[in-house]
Amino acid sequence: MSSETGSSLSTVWHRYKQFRNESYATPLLLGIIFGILIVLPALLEVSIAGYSLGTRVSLGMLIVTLVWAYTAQSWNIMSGFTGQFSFGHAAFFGLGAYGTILLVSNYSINPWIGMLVGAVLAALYGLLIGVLCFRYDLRGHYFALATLAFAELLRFIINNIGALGGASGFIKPLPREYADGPGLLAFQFSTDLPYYYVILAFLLIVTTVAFVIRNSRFGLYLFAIREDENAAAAVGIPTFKYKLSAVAISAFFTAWAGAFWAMYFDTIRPDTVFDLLINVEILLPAIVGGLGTVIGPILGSFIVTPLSEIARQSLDLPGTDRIVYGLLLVLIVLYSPKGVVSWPKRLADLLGWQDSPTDEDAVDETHN
Amino acid sequence: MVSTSILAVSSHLSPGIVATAVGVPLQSGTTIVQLLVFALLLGGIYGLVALGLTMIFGVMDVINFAHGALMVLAMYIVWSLSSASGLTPLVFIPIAVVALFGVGILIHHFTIAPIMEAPQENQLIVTFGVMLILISSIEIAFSPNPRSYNIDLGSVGAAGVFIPEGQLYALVISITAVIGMWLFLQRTQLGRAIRGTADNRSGAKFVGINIKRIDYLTFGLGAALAGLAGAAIPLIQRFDPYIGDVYLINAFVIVVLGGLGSFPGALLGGMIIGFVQVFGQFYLPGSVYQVMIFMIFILVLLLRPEGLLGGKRT
Amino acid sequence: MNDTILETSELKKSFGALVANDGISLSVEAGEVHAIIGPNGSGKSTFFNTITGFYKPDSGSVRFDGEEITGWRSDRIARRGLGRTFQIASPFEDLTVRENLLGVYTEGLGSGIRISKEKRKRADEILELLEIPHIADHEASDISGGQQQLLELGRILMLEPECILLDEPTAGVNPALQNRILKHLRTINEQGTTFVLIEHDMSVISNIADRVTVFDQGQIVTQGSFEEVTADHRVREAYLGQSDDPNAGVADVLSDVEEQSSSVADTSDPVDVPTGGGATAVQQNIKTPKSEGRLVGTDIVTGYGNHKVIKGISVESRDGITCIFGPNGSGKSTLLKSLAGVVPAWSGTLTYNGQDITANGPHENVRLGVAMLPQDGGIFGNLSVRENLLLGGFTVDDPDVMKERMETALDAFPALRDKMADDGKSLSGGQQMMLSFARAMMTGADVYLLDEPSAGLAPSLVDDAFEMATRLVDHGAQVILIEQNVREALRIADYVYILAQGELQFEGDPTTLTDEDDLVELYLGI
Amino acid sequence: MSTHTMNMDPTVTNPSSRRSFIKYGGAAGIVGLAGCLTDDGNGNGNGNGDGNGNGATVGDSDDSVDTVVIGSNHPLTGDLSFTGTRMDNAIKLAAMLKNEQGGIESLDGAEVEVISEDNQGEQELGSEVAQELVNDGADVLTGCFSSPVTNAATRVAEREQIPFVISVSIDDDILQETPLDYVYRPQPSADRMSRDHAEIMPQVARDAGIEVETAGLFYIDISFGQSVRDTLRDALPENGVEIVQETSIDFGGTADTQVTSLREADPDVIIATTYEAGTVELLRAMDNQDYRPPVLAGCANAALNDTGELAEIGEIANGALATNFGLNPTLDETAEVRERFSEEFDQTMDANVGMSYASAQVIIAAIEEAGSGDPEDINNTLKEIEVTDHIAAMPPVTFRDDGENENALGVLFQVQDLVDRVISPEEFAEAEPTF
Repeated sequence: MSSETGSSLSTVWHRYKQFRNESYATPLLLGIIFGILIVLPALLEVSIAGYSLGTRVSLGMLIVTLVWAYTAQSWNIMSGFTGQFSFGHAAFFGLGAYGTILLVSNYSINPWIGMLVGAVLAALYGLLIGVLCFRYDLRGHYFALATLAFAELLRFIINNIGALGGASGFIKPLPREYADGPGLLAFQFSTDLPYYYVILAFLLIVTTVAFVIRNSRFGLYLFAIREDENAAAAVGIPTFKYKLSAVAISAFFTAWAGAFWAMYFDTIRPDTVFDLLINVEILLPAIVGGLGTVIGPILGSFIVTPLSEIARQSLDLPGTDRIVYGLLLVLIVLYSPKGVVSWPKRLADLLGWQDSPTDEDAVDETHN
Repeated sequence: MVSTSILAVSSHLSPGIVATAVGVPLQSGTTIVQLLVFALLLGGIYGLVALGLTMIFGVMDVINFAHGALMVLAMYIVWSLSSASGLTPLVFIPIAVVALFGVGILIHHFTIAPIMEAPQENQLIVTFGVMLILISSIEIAFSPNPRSYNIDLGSVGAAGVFIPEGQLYALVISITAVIGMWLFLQRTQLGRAIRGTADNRSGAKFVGINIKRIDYLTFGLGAALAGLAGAAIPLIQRFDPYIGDVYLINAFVIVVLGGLGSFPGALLGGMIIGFVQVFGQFYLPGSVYQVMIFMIFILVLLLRPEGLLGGKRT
Repeated sequence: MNDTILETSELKKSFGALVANDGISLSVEAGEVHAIIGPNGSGKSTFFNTITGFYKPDSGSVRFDGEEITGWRSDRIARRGLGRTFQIASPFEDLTVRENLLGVYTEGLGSGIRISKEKRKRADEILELLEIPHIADHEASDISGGQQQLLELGRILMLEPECILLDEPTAGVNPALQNRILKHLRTINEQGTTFVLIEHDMSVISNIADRVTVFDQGQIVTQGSFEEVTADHRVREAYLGQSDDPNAGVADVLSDVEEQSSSVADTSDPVDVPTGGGATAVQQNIKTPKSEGRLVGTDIVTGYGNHKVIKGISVESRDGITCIFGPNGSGKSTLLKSLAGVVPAWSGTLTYNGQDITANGPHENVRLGVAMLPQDGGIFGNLSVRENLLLGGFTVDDPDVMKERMETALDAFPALRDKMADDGKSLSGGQQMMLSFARAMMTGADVYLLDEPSAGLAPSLVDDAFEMATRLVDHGAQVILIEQNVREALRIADYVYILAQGELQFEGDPTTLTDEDDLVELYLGI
Repeated sequence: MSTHTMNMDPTVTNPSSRRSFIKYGGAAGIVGLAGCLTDDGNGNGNGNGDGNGNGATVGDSDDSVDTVVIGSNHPLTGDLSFTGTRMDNAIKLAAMLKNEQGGIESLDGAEVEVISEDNQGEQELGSEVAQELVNDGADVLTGCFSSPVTNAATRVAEREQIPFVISVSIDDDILQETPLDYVYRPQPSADRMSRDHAEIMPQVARDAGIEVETAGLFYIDISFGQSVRDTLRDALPENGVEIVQETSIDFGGTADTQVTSLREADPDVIIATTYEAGTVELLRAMDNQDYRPPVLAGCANAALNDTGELAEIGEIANGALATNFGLNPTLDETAEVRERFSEEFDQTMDANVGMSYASAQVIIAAIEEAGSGDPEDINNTLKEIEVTDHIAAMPPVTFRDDGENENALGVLFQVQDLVDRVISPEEFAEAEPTF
């Protein structure tokens, strides 16, 4: 690369860095991201030079990607913001799915109401987990394993209770059984496109919530707890209450994704919604994208899910995609522990565009 | 933690305790004895499966998600060598164990060692990634078809109580492994160094122990133990590339029950899960015993997070 | 102004067998600056933690501002108006300095989701007050250690507490910044905030404290103005260590040194000191001491993160016992760890017998012959005594040598013979120390670095600790010893370094330290 | 107007070279788009209008069809893949044999091509893979073994208006909960098969003079096992059989305790409902405990209809009575297909695999009868068709309005000399029951 291009790119980087320091930067970036997402389904059809995005990326895949972006964003509030690493978010996901489907199947209660009931149930279950774990001061691995156990517990309970559908679970009823027909009110559509916009709207809501939290007093308290719980208590933050709030909010929103899942995929079973892998799929985009950031979970999901999909589609040998996926996980954790959101900065560092890292004041202090 | 006598464990297992603990209408004496035998055999295998996991956890504070996958790798190594040579699979078990030691060292070198100081979730994700890589590679190399060792094992029995030979061999391997590991940890300088590192990581530096090297050794041994457990399981049942999952989740439970890092704890935890499973399957409908297992798990986590035989809380 | 704002009565807190606070009754007047001093391990930090709800007291009560707050959660106590800082500055690292301040829980300021203008203004005021607005948008992990201390103070000020407990607010802070902190403290105090502070730096205390309480062994020794307290011989004892004769000055102590150091082996009635015979047998197995220093550190600079602790110090081991003294936070321990290779040196060089070992880790140094005893002894609690000793000989490959060393170590510490099968954690404090020494002997090192072997031991055992150190010397080793108990340590010291603020204040023969007041001044950094 | 004709290079017939197919499909996409632009009337509603990238679609200028594509959607990896890969192979074999015989006659010997994708047994991939197969030019779909996956996949077929003939998926709900216009199931559902089993199995035993009054159920504790269990709970008492013990097994589990509890209950018959592994474990444990009930039976049991598995289980399996869908032993073709299958893929055919083959035969018959590669035509044909030329042990396949096969049948087998032999109904029987 010639030094000229280097320096001009470096200028771009510095502009970008300046921009990132502005308070409107994140909302603007989010606006751009959501703008793209709104027109993305239409972009799938555009064909350029014989290659259209649609041959590789389907609407269904985008929906699944958004589902995981959404859950990761929800998970992030508890684990990324507050530092309480949950390995059992499938519990909340599953409760959302079951709350919705049970009510609509057995009592013809509108799934939107069912979703909220499921979400409240999930929040309550989250509170139960939180009260028990925080009361007994479980941290680190122990907390993660406990959340996993609470999720597995639900799976086996439902698996063994016939009234809850047992292992066969539920199939979602037809829209005419509880509403006028397919449509927004019924939470059922005859094509994928409305589903896409529903989950996009969900993502917009949870992202807004996450963004507001990120920039609010409440969020600062959560971060303080994550950084140093004792110090947080010492400056008066009611840590127990705030940790519980974070769990409840996170669980509440995660349940929506379960409800969406149930209405989109028609059937739910303990095996599918409480699956061990769901726990991983929920948290992975946040880690890959950047723990504790608002943009990270969305970017992460758009890397993790489509990449594994594209690998699956383009590698002839079944199973190779999982190897690629596994390698990706390992490489990202090893080489980019701060996630995708840190890539611009890392690139800049790599190419030597960064300002001298030494800070005048820090130097001043240490040399004194 | 590792030092407590293993013999003490077996005294926990007197039939009387178990029979009263179950507290449900008792079946014929033979049936009860038969169930006890099964519980013991299953518990032994579970204990063996948990050994490697607990070792890596105790010394390195790493939860190894790839543990199940390492077990599966060992199964296929033994199976391939045995099918290729026509010899009994038993002779290849030691080879698989050694091979897995090497695999463990490699995994540690490339994935764990660089991030030993990073937050715990990183190690969890990395080992999860390793698991995917291993399982899918095995799937591609060997197809998903179930396999079994080509040996014919019957059962021995007396007075209406049967002991399947496969289970018996597995238990013998399990006990041998525990004793062997115990001797290694108790009687050799290297073994002591591992226990010392687990006990007081910073203290270990001051007697000249290179704890980085101990980490390598530990991960290698953990993988080797996974390999041993893996190589023994086909004596009991058929296997396919996915069988590791089932044992992995149970192993998590066992390790926490017994106390992270505790060898006797792993055996005790294995026995508890073995008993809950066998008696739960017998007396409770469907898979309700699984609910029991996770309830016990949560209770222990809350009330005694250091585990039943765990010394300290990390 | 004379109301009592904070009052504890008979506050007790123990950890296992260790009684950290043994019935402390203390009252703090509203508006005063109350300093708590006392040697390491005297229970000061535990006292803070117990008052502020981080520990549950075993018994006793805490009243604050007319209200019983015993057993409250720590965050509630903070909101009630009793703030505290931590000894090790604990900023919210991923947040900016400003966010650190805004993260303080202030119910009264603003409401709802938004951070109120008032709160932002308040944060700006505090940034101004502490003269750190220029770093407001830096992440807290990127600022210097001193700035972190300022932030720690600023953060608690956001809470506008009536009373603030400060745990060593100036530890590791350069003098210029220290003055700034003191200036701020005075200003805030004048505005009506009560301060209780733990502090080791006597200049700080003389500068600011209205009243001083002295802790020792979990109890209050005395109370009074700075002058009163420092004049009190009990305080000197608490700091410099008990002397057999309470009226004896340092000079008296030192006059004993000559006689004693040559004949330690024969001293009367040491609890477990072996007879000389074993010692001479061993001497032949160990390299004969050279006259020059084996372990030499030159211009060592080191610290943690961006916190510089040691600012260019040269030390070396010498024949006999080399003592490093200095108040808490002066960097003694860090220096020793740096010599052992535990904390890598940022700059400077380390050599062992002329060989450059600057880049070595501790395990490599042990192999060469430099062994460290960490402050807590670093023993393996879940391993038996025998196993601890065997691991001490981890670097030994020859079983015969191992056996020989084991005999030597057991001859040196025969009390361990009966305990060989017991777990390390089952031993008493003194026995654990013994084990730690014996285990160190097993390494066969000829330079030992001892980090306060007497810390946390009953006074009666302190002598034993020194006895053990001299035993190592008898076996041909050079010993570097960190010690709080200056008086006692001077008895056995052959060479002395005194540190303060990470810099060397004094080095030389202990006999030159005849004037106790000089020593106190040097030591306390007045 | 048929816009769904294919413009494939006839040389692209190797089903495994999917990558080259995609490349070609992508190129064809430009032409397709151009076609759309010039032809406003392109409103057949098969999804081309919304641009789902059906690259194989070309303007309607070309009426000749060289290839008709079957999209096969099965678990090729994951814990269902042992059976899934074989089912996929069975579909391929059916196409291969058809092509060897000269292809689709009514389309001038057009080739049948199978494109396969891996759904990993995951629900979210069911629809994903179905969509990809449609995008890659599938004219008709089949799959998916796991019922939730099939459920998801059939919705895509319905939306895209591509006919979907279920290879194997036993869950009643797939067709019975929602009316679907494009989905067909040749095999009997779980309910149907369990009822047949509860009725016929005890009858056969009683005819041989064996008392069958009590039963013990052994099932895999997932959806499939539980739904068969639930039906048997109703149907067995109706046929004079009392259930005296129920015991379940999990994925990857062993069956020792279960056998002890069955032994303790001592029923006249043990009915096993599991995948291969569960029954292998059951029989191994029985062997180990030297226990054998008067009658061993299986309902929708995969192992007892798999000669490979039977050989591995050994002697103890002999005499077992199993109800399942299966292949028609009275046809020579059946034996040829079995032989060819093991030749081509070095695998054995169990009931699921055989049924998949038969489903593929139904698809091919529909294409032949439709004389068209157009999904709409094939679908219309499926509604009316009566497929007699298949190797399943069933009368001619013909679909009800809900898509279920009117003549779906679970037959009763008995394991004799470690081979599964049909003993009832009579029209397919190849052997007499022996006890």
